[in-house]
Amino acid sequence: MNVTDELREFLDKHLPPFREVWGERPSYEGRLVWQGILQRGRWVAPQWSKENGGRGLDVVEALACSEVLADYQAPATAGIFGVANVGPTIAQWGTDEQKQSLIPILEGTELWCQGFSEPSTGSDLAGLRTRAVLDGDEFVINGQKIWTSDAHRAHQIQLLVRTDPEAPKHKGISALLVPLETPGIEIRPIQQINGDAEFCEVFFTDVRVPRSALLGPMNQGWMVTMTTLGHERSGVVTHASAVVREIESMVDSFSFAKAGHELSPHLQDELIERYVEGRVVGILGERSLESIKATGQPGSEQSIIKLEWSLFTQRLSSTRLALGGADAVIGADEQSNMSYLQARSATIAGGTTEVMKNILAQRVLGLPA
Amino acid sequence: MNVTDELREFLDKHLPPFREVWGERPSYEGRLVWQGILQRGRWVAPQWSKENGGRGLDVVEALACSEVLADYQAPATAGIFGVANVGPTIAQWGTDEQKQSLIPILEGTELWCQGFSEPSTGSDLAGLRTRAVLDGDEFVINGQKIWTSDAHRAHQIQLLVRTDPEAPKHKGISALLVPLETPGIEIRPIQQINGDAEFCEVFFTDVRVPRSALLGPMNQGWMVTMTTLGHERSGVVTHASAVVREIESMVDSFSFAKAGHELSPHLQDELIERYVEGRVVGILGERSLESIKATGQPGSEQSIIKLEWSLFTQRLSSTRLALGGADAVIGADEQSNMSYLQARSATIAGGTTEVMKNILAQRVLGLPA
Amino acid sequence: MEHDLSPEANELRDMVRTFLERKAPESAVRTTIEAGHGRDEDVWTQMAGQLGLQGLLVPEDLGGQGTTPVEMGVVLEEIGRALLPSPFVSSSVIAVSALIGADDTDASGDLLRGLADGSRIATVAFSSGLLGRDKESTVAASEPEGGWQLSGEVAAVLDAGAADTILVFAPTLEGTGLFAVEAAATERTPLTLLDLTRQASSVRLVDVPATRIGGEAGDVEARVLATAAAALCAESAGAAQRVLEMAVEHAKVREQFGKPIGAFQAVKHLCADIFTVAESATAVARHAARSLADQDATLGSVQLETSLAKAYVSEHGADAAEKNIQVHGGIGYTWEHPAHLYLRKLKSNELLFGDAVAHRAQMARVLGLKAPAAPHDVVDVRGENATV
Amino acid sequence: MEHDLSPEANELRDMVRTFLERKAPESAVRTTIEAGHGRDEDVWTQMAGQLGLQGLLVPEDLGGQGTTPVEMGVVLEEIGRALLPSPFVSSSVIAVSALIGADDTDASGDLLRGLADGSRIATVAFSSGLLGRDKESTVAASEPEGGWQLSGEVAAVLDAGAADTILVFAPTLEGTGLFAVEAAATERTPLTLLDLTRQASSVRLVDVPATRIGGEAGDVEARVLATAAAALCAESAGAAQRVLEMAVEHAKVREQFGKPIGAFQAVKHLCADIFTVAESATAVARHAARSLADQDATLGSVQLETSLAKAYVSEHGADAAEKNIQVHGGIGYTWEHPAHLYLRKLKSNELLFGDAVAHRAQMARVLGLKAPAAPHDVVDVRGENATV
Repeated sequence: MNVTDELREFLDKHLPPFREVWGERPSYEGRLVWQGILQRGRWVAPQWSKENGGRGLDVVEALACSEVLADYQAPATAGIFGVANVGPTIAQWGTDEQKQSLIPILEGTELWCQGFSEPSTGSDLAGLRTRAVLDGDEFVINGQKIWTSDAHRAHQIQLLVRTDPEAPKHKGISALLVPLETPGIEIRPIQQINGDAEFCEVFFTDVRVPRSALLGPMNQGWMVTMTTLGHERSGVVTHASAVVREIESMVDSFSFAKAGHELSPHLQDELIERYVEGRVVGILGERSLESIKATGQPGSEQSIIKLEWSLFTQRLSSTRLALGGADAVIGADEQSNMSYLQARSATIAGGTTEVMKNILAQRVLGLPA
Repeated sequence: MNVTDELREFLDKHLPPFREVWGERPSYEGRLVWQGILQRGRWVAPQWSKENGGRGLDVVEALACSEVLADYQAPATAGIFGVANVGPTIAQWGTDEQKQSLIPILEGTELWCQGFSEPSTGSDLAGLRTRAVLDGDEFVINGQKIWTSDAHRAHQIQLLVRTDPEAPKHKGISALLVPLETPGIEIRPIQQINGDAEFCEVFFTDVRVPRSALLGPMNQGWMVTMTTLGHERSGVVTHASAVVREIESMVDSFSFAKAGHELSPHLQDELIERYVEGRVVGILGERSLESIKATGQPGSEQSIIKLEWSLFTQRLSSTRLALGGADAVIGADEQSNMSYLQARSATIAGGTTEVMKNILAQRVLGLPA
Repeated sequence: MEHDLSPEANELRDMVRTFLERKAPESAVRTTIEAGHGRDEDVWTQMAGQLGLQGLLVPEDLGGQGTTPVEMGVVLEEIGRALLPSPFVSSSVIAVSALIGADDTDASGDLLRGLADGSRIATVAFSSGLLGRDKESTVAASEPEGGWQLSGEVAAVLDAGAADTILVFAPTLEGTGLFAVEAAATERTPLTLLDLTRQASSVRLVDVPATRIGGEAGDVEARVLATAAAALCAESAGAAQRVLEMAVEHAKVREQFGKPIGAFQAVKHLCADIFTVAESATAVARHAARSLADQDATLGSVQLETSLAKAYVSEHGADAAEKNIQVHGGIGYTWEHPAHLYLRKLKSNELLFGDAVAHRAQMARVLGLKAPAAPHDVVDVRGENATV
Repeated sequence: MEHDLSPEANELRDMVRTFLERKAPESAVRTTIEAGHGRDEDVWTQMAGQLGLQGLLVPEDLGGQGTTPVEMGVVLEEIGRALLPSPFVSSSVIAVSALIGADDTDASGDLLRGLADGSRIATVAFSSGLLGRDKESTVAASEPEGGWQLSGEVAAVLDAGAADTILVFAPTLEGTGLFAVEAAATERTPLTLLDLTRQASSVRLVDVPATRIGGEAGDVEARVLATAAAALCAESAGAAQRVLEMAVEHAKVREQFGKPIGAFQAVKHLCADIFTVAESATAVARHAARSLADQDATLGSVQLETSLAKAYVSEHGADAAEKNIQVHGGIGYTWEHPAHLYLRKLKSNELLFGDAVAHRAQMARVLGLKAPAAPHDVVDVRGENATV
């Protein structure tokens, strides 16, 4: 049986009873439960190797599975940072002991976060100052992380620390795997502009972990991290097709048949302009997929998908408000307000638009730094 | 009699017979003739002192005169660089001998251009390389200027040259006044993207001028030049009100009464958006005028008028094409094509948008260089 | 000293800024927001008692200061700058302008006195124009037995919760009338606004007794809507000026890659763009106020000039707040940082009392781009032809 | 090697690029422009003889290569990149597609053979859709005595001056027909185009004898218009790629303030923006070509996907050329620099065959945002309802 058919069968069987208990928009707890169910069929990360809890699918098959999950509007899994980022890095760099985490990551019993950004770094990620000093067989960690997604829920953190203050800034960094219950760690959620708290500050005061917490070679943490970020690549393709689904369903909701009326010429034009932009992101994603299929690597279009997606998201959030009109800002449409506020982070988080354009100009176009 | 009434009387008398000969859109020769007529009433630069051929009006009166000339749709004068830029600088820095040029400048019998930009400088005006070396009582000039407006028509050039190559780049520059018929000068018009030739390259090969050609102190040419540019200040106000007249007359031409039909909702909205932008430039100009009246200096709004004007001009030129539709690009509307092409220079000439924003951020907002 | 303002207006501005910096700093604003009161009672009382701000537009013989919309605009800039939560715009600008426009001192003199000294609060329920859509008000007036009564619903009335009196523009059998009702006699349901410093409610009226103020009020409503739009422009201009300061301060002190981020061209250009919006918004807001202050201006001219300002501010205002967050990066995305409070204000002001498209459409009508309305349209004073 | 193209298409692209770099460098393009010929006869002959480009879309049994719009798209990208002046789009893409769409080999076989080997040149006069306004064509067909005749005027027909045959979409008493007329039998007045590498004429027909090709051609015309829009997208994508190279080259070598201007963030961002447009335009142009190549696609789906591409390219394409001039500064504003030739091409392609607004409106119809057309509208195959 075709792998996507197998997945469909699985979903047909398990999704309806899950929904009966947790509803259409499950809470975080519900998503954790769903992740456990999904992993019983090894569907959380089917592109992972079989011994690590996946199915060893290639990128095209894996993306096809994502599409099926999206078709079914299956709930998002809960432990996304472990599955998408930390797990693949451990799989590549980890010791056998560290790889013990991989199955729990997929099952959702071990939740991870990533401690990269610091208050003083911002766009200059490699300028991080949190230090780890070897004291016998232990690292002693002192410093502060910020914008750590999900830290308030996670069990473990993949941490970047400076282990050689004398080296050039990219070369003195190591990656550590640290249980968040280790003494000396304090976690403070950051309330965002929409009132939610998705990010945290994490403080480290004389936190001691064994030498075995080191992931990959000492002082090679930058390279290890870049691998992690590299694993988000095919994620961009999934993301691009999610954008297409979002805009298509939005346009559909304003169809004459569903809405019962036409939009004003101006709003119609604005909505279709968003549709064009969203579809272009999708088409760039498809183009990227062709490169990944042929070479295992995305092409240069990859570098603009995040840029275009982030601007699209912000424009779409403004269009949502425009479609709601003044009603939207005066209480009738809280969803649009939230999406407008949330969208502010699209051009900041994961690399500001300004920095990404610099990188694009330098790395892809070869302009001088 | 009020000065503007006097000007109106003058125009009522002289404009109709001029138009009978030269028509509504006079050629350059016609504009020269008109300048001569206008100066018979001392109306070319009424803000200049009486002994220099003006009327000694203050800036508010002078601007009121500009408005009257615009109301009458009087032809532009021909020798604009002499009147607007070179003349005021000579009046401030010139020797008595040099000041002999002022009356001919107003009369249009002596036409001037300004040799500032060089091929290698671009936005970095002070990086100029054209050199003048004192040889006895003569300067010997070698180098090249570019983007010299009107050089092919002018009699004289106000030239910036490097006279001290050892000094910091702003400090080794001098200003010279050079007749263009001096041996060793070659002028080549530059054909622009719309086919016109308004700018020239000017080449200097062992050009010898007497020491008396020096304008202002030796090696102080940068300061002398900045004075010149400073004289464009109240010009910006005039410019802003010209923008308002332009957009008002354009909107008027699409009024239902004149056009006989309504624009599509999209084009109407776009046209009114231009109207708003044009009017905003005008209102900023008025605000600037209040500062000039009160202090003799424009306020910080001054720095954005050129920025906003240049972007407005480009958007308006695109709107013109949009209003014409595909017909515009296929021959029916050459005027719109020309204005679209011409508008490209608005964000380049006289300081690129990028450099002007840097300057604004540094000088007005105090951000670090 | 700003030279497009009179010396007196400059003084007023300095006075109000000092007052608000002292009495309504960000911490106090947040306290008021969290308490859900809509205003700090002490600040409100002092604004009226010490500074006389609530009475700026009220004639001197009714206890006010009799100044013009230009001075009021300066105060509104400062209120926007400080993000002061209060019913000031609703009561001291919009309601006062409606009462003055209706020109019926017999009916409204006492109320104006109360509004001027801050002891009473009023707001206006418009027949249309706040939300810019069909049926935002279904209220109609009838006169069953000598006394007027109002019935219907208004989707949103600013500060209705705080108001003692609600002034209602409503159709009668003959044109539009302006009516005053006791707020307590209406059913008010609070709304949740994007702008945390503003309050509004939906209002339901069932045979509520009403006092009629003045006569045919179609033009009065149109002019009050123009006044309201101009007031939001002034608020937004003040907010944008503060946003600019915030962005520039941050760009000077925040370091990245070993230097202040303001040394990077991209950040410079973001700040230059914010500056452009703040300066332009200030210039057009004051321009709109001058047009409102011009006694000789026709309704059409007032609509053109105020819509010019509102079209500009609605098109670009929120952009300043968005770019400010971009300059700040992550920290600007947090609840504790004030950047989002300004974003909420500027975005909300963009859409209330007509967005940019609506105001450009109004300008197109005034500028004659539209075919003239058929005669029967002009009689219908509600809806989009009302303002031709 | 571009992975969204087949190995054969990649090869074709390399071959065409090499050919055009050799045969049609900028100097040759300028010579052709200045001579006003519209094409270099030798290049045209070699394109047909050596490379078979004119016959790409013509079936093999009629002397062509029988390839798909995807391969043709690759060639069009190269033609746009080189700015090759020629009637290629009109004759080898649009006219060929019209003839194939009309599916009447008896009537059109010989002509298709001639178009395929480059010995004949044809163009299409549309009933509407090139200029996007009312009455761009007034041509109507009549059949007085057994033979068809056409009369009326077409405001613009691309490459009519170079054409031997003009194919005309014109209303008959029963729907739209496709007709072939001898170009020499019409009155052609050359137009002056913004794009110096393209030619067009207005065309007047007075009782011109015509051969009818195929039957009801309303849907054929709609599909050919979609093909034409997609062809301009491919041209523009190729032009944008060249514009990107130009901007990046200049940014690397031009020095200001002591370093290459590409080291400045503002210039980097301009180049990044141009890159975004060039990549996106290329991606959507190829997407549109794939949708045209899909035999199973409905007309609505083809219109949606080609309009998607045209809406994107029309909205953003000229921006790339404008920003390129900005990167170049003064030198980009001169006649001798090729920047303006690309600006003219990209701006002109923005407006021909429907601007962004028109294509978004078409998409809105296909996506069901519009109320369904009344039945009688559907019968009228001309005008905006034709494409529902």
